[in-house]
Amino acid sequence: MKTWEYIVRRLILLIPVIIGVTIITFTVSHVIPADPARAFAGGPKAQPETIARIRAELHLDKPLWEQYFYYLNDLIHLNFGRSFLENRPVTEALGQYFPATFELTIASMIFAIPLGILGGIISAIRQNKLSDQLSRIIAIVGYSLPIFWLALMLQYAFAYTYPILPLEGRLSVGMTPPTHITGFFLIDSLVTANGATFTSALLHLVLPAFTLGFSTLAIILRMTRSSMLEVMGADYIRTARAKGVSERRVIYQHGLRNALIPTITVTGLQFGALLSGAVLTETIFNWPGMGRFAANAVLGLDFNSVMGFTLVVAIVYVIANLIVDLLYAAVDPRVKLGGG
Amino acid sequence: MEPTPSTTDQPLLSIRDLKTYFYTYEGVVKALEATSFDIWKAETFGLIGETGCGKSVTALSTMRLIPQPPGKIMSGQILFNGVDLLKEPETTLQALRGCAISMIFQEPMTALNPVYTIGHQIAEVILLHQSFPEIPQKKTYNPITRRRIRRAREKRAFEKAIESLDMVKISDPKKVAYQYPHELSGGMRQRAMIAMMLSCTPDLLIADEPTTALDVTVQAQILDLMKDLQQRKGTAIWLITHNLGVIAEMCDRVGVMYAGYIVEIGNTDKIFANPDHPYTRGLLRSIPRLTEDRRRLEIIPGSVPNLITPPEGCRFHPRCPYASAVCSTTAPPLIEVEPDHCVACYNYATAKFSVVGAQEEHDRPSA
Amino acid sequence: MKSNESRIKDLRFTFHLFRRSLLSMVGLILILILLIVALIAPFLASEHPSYVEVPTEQGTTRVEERWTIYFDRALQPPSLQHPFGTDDYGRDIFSMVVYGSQTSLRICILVIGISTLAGIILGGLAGYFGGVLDEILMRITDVFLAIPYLILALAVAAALGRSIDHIMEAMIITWWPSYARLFRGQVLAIKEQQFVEAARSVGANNSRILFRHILPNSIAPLLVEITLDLGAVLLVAAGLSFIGLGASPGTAEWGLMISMGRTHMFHAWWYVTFPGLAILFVVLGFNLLGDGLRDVTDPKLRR
Amino acid sequence: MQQKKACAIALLTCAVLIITTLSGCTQQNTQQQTIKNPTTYVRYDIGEPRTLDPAEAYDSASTDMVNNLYDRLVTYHGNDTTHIYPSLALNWSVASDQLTWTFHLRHDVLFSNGNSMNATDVQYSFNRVLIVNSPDSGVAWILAQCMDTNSTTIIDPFTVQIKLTKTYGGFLALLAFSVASVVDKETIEANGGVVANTDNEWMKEHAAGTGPYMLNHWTHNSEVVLTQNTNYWGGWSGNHVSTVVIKSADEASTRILALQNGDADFAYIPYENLVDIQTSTGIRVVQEPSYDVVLGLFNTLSDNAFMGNKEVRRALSYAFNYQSAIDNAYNGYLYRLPGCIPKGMPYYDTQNGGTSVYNYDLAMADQILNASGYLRNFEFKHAFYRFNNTAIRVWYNGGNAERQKMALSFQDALSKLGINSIVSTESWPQYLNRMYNTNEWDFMFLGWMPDYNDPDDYIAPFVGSAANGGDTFHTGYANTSVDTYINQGKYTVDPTARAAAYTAAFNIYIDDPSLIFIGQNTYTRGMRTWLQGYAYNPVLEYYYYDYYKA
Repeated sequence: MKTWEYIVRRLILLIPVIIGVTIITFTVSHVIPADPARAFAGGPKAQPETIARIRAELHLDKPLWEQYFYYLNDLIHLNFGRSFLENRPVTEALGQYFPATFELTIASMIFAIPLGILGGIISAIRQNKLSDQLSRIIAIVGYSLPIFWLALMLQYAFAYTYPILPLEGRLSVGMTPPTHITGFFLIDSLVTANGATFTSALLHLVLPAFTLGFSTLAIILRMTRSSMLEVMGADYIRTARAKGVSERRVIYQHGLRNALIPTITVTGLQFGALLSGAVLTETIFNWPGMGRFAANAVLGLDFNSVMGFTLVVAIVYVIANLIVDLLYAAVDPRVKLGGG
Repeated sequence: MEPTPSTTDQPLLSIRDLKTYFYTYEGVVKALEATSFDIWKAETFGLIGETGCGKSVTALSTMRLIPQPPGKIMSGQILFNGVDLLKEPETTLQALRGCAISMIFQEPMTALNPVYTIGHQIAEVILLHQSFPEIPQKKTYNPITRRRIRRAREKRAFEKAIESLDMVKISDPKKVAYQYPHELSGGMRQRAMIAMMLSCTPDLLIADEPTTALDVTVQAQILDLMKDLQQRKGTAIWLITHNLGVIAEMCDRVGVMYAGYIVEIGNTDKIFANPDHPYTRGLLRSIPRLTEDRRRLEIIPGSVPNLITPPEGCRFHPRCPYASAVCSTTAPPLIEVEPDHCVACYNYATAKFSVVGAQEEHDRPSA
Repeated sequence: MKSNESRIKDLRFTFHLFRRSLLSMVGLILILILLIVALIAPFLASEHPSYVEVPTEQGTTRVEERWTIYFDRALQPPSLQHPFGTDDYGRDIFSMVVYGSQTSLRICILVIGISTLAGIILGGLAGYFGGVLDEILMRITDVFLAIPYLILALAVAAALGRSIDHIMEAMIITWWPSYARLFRGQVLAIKEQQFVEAARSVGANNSRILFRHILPNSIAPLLVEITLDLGAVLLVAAGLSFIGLGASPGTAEWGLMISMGRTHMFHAWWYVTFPGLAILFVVLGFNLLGDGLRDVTDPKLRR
Repeated sequence: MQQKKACAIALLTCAVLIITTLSGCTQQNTQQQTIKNPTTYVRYDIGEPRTLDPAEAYDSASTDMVNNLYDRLVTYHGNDTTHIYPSLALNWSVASDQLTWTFHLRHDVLFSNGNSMNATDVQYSFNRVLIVNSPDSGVAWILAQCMDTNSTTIIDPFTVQIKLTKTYGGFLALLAFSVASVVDKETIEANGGVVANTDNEWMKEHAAGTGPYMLNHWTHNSEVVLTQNTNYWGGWSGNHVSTVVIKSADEASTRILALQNGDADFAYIPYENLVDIQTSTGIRVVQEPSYDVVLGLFNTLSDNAFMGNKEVRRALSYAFNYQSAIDNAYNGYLYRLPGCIPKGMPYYDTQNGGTSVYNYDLAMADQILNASGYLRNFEFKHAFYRFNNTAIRVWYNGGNAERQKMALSFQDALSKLGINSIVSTESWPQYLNRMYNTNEWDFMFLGWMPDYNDPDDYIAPFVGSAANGGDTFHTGYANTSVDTYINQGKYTVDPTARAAAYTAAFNIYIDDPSLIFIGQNTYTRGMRTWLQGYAYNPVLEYYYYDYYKA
């Protein structure tokens, strides 16, 4: 079956899942015993008639199931409703915050994946050597660390005690963000050839990306190690050696390619962990992304935003896993797309 | 590297007192104690014995492919064309493997790398061990030129790979070359394997139970294939199997192995004609013959000893009906009983003498 | 099904493998420490909460802890009588960390216990009987698994309102699908094996097959998963309380303590440091233990 | 064994890391004293504006923006809140009827977009506020209480006349409030115009004012940047900051650090964090009394019937530890508040001469409760509780550190009184919902800030009954005699009579309380000493035009 056919089929299969997600988010956000209308209307000093009107506008006077269909209908028109915390459409807010989060996530992956794989290989081929034990310990500590605590400690160490890195934010104070092309400050500032902005953005990325990526690194390292160990025991590795292939080539050509297969799957799953981690990381590093937005929304019971965020995350996550499956098929000829 | 030309009086491969241990958590497995034998140019040598008696270990030791840890070659010599492989650096062995000495394995299913095409895997050997005079070999650091040369060599290697596939009588080798292992049948894979390992015309081909995993008809084909390749290329074949039939039809000489020892070695016909070691005899009896009518097959009483705590002296003595005091104290040396036929047993003579008795005993109707 | 003595031999071997790995032992020790601390908290801590009975929204009552406030000794650095220092309410952080272990343990055990149970029952039925039931369950789990743990828990907990019980409910809702999946897979795999066929052929009824044959043989992977998840649960719970959804203010909960200490980080480092270390070590313990178990139950390693 | 070695090394590195990290806690990092970005004023604050539209702005973050982007007819200067000075209006006069006001406008005023400002814009601005009647904030009521769409008439291009619907003493004060800002008719007509009862989306995010600054960009939840309005009628000679950056950083630690390393010139620092900056060089702590009062609310309609009993409320008023709240929750940055009217406003002394009636006195509380028959008659774990162990539900809104402290110490005190209590917190919307739409609360905390400078903005909403347009906090309080005195005070003009009325109201109220008056916030901020021209004005909070760095 052709790749694009497969993709289309997968995307179609997504629809029920997404609908399910909307049902969850909707129910979740409508059992809240809060009065969004009054919150919209500005709290204690709000005028009753204003509140009534807003309640009508938000269909809060309708039965729940009816509200759900209003909600679905809005979604179809890509309208996630209005965020009262930010007093603007959720879509707009998410649109603004998505690139920031995406930049952060990608950055942390870029740092975590290669290091993780490399570490995995090294500790696999030097099994039970000192370096192996060390990287194993790093790995296990890595995915046992409470990410928010790690963030605080890093701030304490590198932004307060030894202030070598910025404490928070995406750019240093007063620096105007580069003209919006991709929303990735790094890329935009490069494209617009703005060195200062680039360095600032890069420096601001270091701590959050590290915090976010650390656990991912740990898990990938662990996965690569174990699968590498397994692969290096396989018959075809012996064959390769019998062919007179150099050890180096045996590891990187014959071993790694096979060992990567499970790693890829894990990476896909990790994407979800990264998105979750973003909520905590962004809150602490005051990173203007979806995660911080979501945290504020949850605390402020801005349920349109919460729903919007959850939905976006779900979609991104599911698509990430689709991509992983494609990669999977690309790496392993035995995998046939659509074969279940 | 081209194999060094050998004189006729010098064996191609000569293994001397090879001692290989495995350090497992249960204890030290003394897989090989003092294994010695020779293989001569262009001959077919068969190594036979029950599973777990150390056949494969010997082969892997020869290739220096014993996984270590847990394995370790303790002592001994492996002289290949007079060169002691155990003393050579890894690089030399890499040059030898797949070129002068190749090995094909028991499991064609898992022995090929699932993520590369057959052609690619064969081409790899060729690229490693062959030079391409037709391609200009100028030393340049211009990445583009280098790349172009590499591409050319790869292309050529792939063609050669297809040729060697053709050589092992694979119909439509082009197609197969572009296929992945999982798309081929067991027999086809084994052919591909052989093609891979013979593509550099090695002096010695170690075939570790090449046919056990295949069904009978395919077995025959593979064996024939190996035979005529040997005739065409003059490769010495070291055939490891527990199948006496295969030995009988393939091998010029045969070594019988028991619990890490060569217990009997020599010309195949001679050994099959009059086996001297009780164990060999047991083995030979345990195959059905159509010529004589037997009510039931011989079986050797007892089972292969645990190699962590092997019996003292002759490792066969606990199972041996003729064991004498000496057997349980010191391991018997190989004694030449006739030209090109040695046996490691103290009382092979008595054993031989009492065969008939044993025979009758067995054949007496039990009623 | 394995014969009994072979089972025992197997177990001994397993234990041997386990003992051989130092890291696993460290994990075991850490968890034992946690258990002991939680058990003897009253003797370990220098200060103790008082307990009062308070009504809940559901009309029932629950017992809440109360810590006496001493503003006169707020934010004191670590000293002999306050090994971990005091917080901005003058409460002894050491005692709170010690008592916090009880809370953490409670969260882990309840969440994992209930979601595992749900997972086993639902997954077991789905896997065993298959058909429509299976389809439905799998679609439902699909939906749940399409949302990362913390985020779903975040949304649910937010809706339920701030309280430990609520985040536990939220996490149960989040966690059961993965267990349902896991156990279903197990059942599907095992139910095809000979001994099950055999049992069926001798006329064992479904429940017997499920609980006497399938369950015991799928316990190993389940156990590994559980141990590893105990750590994950603790992390998510702490994360939620850190964001401000977890324990009600004034209770000793590690995540909450960190988030309360955060505003004082620069002039009272001990406030955030020690609860954090507590979390780290406990999760580390669970993970090391889990890894150890995984390794020893992994057939590949047993060769 | 390798593993042991590895573990050892790992532990060692951890130890080293922790030690090096923590060792930093002793050393105070001293910052360089060179002025960072000298022409830019940077403030780190919590939250962000909801809108830039004068007709909608009500929260302080928004009004702050409006005050600097737009001008009003009249304004305050420096920290003087008692006098009102001309701004867009050169001068004004009021007719004898106290209803008709005439304003003469400046001729030289341009909007940031170059259009010139005249009477049409003024009329348009006021009417716009009344018509839009912002659904989002409901701020329009401030003008609506004495103006309607016919009030404003244009005499000539630079003269406007405003005819009030009823006399109102605080009219000028009210014109100085951000809602009365003058906007550019053309611009608004070009961008959505005026729609009844609907906020103008464009105006939320954009601005075209006559004020000293204009909007450069606004990145939500991150920063608002203003740059100087070159058309400003005040001109740019002299010292003024040319750029204004308002960063939203919800974490106190962030703001502190920004202040310490000079990234911020001005930052909101909560009380408990002032210790972090007091020692730091180059930083000044700003402390001023504010009109921002902190209250505790009793729900007289609570489904716990005993809350309806004034004796219980009196007892509880004695059970609140005011001093501890001031010292520990607010680190002393709180003035004790005797009644509704904050210190600094007229008629403050009518409240028991400005000294509080209630103080922390458990014995008294105990006595009152026993006297009114609420005895400790329930035992749980060897402790005895009143009200059959019914718990008093104390609520505060999440993330409010001071209120958390007060709530928890109140709980402490209550338990000493043998009263069981639950302290809970929830997000602002839930909190409001609980207050307005349920009776599932007994005690809550709330703050109140002035809209404009008159005591009437406090008393009526606080202690007036719902029937009398009061009871803003839904305490369900209704005391007719209090109401009558409040109204007396509101409509009499003679100060002494007014004072008498307020005194009477207070004396009745204080024996039947529905609120506990905790205190009056001290306005505390952190500020770099290099920031000049700053003056605290409780009404007009910031006026950047006066700022410069040196």
